[in-house]
Amino acid sequence: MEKKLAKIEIIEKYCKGCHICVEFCPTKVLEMKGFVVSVKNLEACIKCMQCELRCPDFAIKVSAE
Amino acid sequence: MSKKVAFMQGNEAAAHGAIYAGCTFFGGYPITPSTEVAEVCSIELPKIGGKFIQMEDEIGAMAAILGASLAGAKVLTSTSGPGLSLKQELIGYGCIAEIPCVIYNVMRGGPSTGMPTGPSQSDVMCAKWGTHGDHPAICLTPASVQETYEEVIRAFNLSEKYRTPVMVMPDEIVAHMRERVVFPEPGEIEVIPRKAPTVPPEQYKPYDTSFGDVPPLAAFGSGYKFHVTGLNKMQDGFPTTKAEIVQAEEERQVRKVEANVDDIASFEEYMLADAEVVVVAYGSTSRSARYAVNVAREQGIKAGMFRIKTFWPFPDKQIKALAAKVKGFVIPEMNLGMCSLEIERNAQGKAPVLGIFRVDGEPINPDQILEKIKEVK
Amino acid sequence: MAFDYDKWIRPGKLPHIWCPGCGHGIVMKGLIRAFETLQLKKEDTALVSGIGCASRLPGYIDCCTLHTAHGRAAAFATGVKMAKPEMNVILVGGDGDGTAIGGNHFIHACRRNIDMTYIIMNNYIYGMTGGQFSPCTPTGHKASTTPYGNPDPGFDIAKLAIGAGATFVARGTAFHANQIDKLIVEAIQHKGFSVVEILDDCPTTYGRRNKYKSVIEMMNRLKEVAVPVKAAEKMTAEQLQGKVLTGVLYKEEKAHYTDEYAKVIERARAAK
Amino acid sequence: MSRYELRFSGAGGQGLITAGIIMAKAASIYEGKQAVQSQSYGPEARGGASKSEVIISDGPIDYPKVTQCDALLAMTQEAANKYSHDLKEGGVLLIDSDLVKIVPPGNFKTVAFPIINTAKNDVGREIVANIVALGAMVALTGQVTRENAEKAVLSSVPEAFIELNRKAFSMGYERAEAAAKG
Repeated sequence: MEKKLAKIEIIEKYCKGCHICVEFCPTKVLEMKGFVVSVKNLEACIKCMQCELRCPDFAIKVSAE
Repeated sequence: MSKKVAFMQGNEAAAHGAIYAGCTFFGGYPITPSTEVAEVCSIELPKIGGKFIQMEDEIGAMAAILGASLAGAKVLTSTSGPGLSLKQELIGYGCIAEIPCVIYNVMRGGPSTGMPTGPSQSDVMCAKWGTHGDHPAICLTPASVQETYEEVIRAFNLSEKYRTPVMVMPDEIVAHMRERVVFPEPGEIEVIPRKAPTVPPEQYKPYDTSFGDVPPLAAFGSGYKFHVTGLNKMQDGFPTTKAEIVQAEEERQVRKVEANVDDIASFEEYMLADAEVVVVAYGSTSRSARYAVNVAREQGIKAGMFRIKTFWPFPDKQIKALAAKVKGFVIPEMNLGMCSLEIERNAQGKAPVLGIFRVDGEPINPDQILEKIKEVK
Repeated sequence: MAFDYDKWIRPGKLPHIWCPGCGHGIVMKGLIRAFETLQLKKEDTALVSGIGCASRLPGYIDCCTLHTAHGRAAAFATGVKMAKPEMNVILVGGDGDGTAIGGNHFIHACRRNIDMTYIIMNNYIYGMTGGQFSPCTPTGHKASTTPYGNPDPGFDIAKLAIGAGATFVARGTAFHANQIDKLIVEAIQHKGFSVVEILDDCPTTYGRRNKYKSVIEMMNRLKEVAVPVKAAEKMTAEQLQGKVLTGVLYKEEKAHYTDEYAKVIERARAAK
Repeated sequence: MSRYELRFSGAGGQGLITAGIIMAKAASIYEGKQAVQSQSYGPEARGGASKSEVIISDGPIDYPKVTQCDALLAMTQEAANKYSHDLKEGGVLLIDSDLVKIVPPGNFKTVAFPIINTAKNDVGREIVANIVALGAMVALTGQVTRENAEKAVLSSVPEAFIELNRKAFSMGYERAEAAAKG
């Protein structure tokens, strides 16, 4: 069965580059690209939502449908 | 049908006046010599479904009334010298956020604890310059118990009409002496309601100057939602540091009062038509002045009195006009010359200004004033 | 499934003013989730704050918001709640604002047990003025005004609140983001004065002075020190050394002020 | 203008403030005159000396304090010594004869009777000495009628003490009348 991928939306103008999402992602989905976060490995996402919950800047939206 | 009358103190009359004006919230902190206001409010307000709260300190009391006013209530606090000093930051908040409220301050000796039970008139400058920053100031100085009742009503009206804090400042003598009060019937004295918004909530801006210098104020919990801050703000209530907006808003806040001096300022002219010596007085001191003027007239001296009922905005125009035609001013006041400075500023050297300054906790008696009247040549 | 925070954020107000890595944004998200869970009506919800970084929060939230003077949030809010008891009144602010200049209003709001919720973001420092020590800065720590280490002992906000009479006291951390909304929901539902302390981080003015290499290190510290009250029950005193309890620390059903004042009105009317 | 100035003086706790208020109320509310009452506050009002001033007039009253006293009640020696000097020529001084042993000299009419003792022994309660004194002051000053003053007394005291106060007032009024004649 094909795995349904999460949709991770990064709102770049809100991201302040704090690293919290990158560091605390249990499956290392995210990385810093310059000062802003970006998605490195969407396949690995387990939709735990921790990045969205912990982003202080409203810069990450994860949709898991 | 005879009207309801009572024999009461200025402080008690103030509380009853507030209730006539529609006050439904009192927040205060006990301080001599103003506590009777709180005591009467604690009895009377709950009877009409209003609220009385004794806060933990003077600042808290000022904060509570501002919060309650934003939630739609007409609000009052009472205090005296040290309390007025403590309330100053939030009086400024009331000015910049444009929140109607009435501050009743009984003037006692100072600075600091000073003479808690002695009369004084030394808070009149604090009423204008106490809080930092440019701001409008309205301050009423009643001279009798009846007038205290009526001026508190007027204070509420001015506060709502101009959306700004208003102070009523009797000296301790007026606050504590007892006289007859004749209570007006409902409707006999105009009570001005708060100007509510006419636009739907989604279009509402708390400082929308398209409605003039005094924008309507919605109440929290009435279907409107908006932001209030003590920072310099834009018309929508959100903070700004944009130079032209800050300048315009600051000027408007002050203009609300400055451009309406004729509506706000009130005074009494007593035997001024041919007066050569004018006693300028306010509060209880004006009662001694009237006595002295009467005696002076009996002795053939052309004396008169200009009684200041509204200390701020100051009656500049009237004093300037008097200065041009009189031989001199006599200013009795229970401080070391606060009103005198204002008179000198307006007299511009055209007439001498003789002060009687008393800060010993004793009233200025008519003899002292009469003596000074005679010194004007 | 992404949570729709925009429903509660005022249009055009983001990005917010907080520094990179500051946990205040995490707390704000928790607050929004709580509001949404409770389906609060914006027009009937007042969010009141004092002065400081954390006190800027109300400016972003679409409801009746009141950004007052330094330390005075609880006193303003008391006026709002008394005048309109049917409103939900929520206070937010920092540790300096709430426990130093606003300490008196804080303890008396607790004592009255007035039905409001106070969320204190405790980052142990005055951030907005550049990092002076607060009543919550731990002893020995550095701040711009304790260059040789802080000689003062710090407040325990939760103990202070319980001692002063608050009837619901909880603690969470900015790291444990998924707990924040749950604590706030319970606090708002509680009848009486509820306090939620959120241990927070200030990487800019506190972290750097106290040898935290990064935001991550600060977040990890919050992760390490936090022990849920349930877990703590099974731990020894030795194991609890240096730890901070999280979760609902205190809860009591008790008469609260707005109800009690309604009774005053009844008695006054009866005596008329 | 018919300005009449009264001073009620003595010790804190003697009820002199209340006596002054009732006198002024009688004039202002029941007699149709104007009246102002004021008092000293502060440490003086807590156990030490006590002073209540009343100005009564047919017209508006400007200066609310005593300038030259028309009638003085002194319930202690100290008060008699302190305030009798600004009593007008031809004015009235009422003293408690048990408490003021040295009668201050002056061109005024002094009336003395044991006020506190009258309250204690003849009325039955020392606490109403102030109302005995008030009754006496009403009789001696003639500023308000006996009926109006009594109305003011009765409207100012709790229901349960109406009779006691009525008796105290009458006793004071009559004792003063008798003492003034004698």
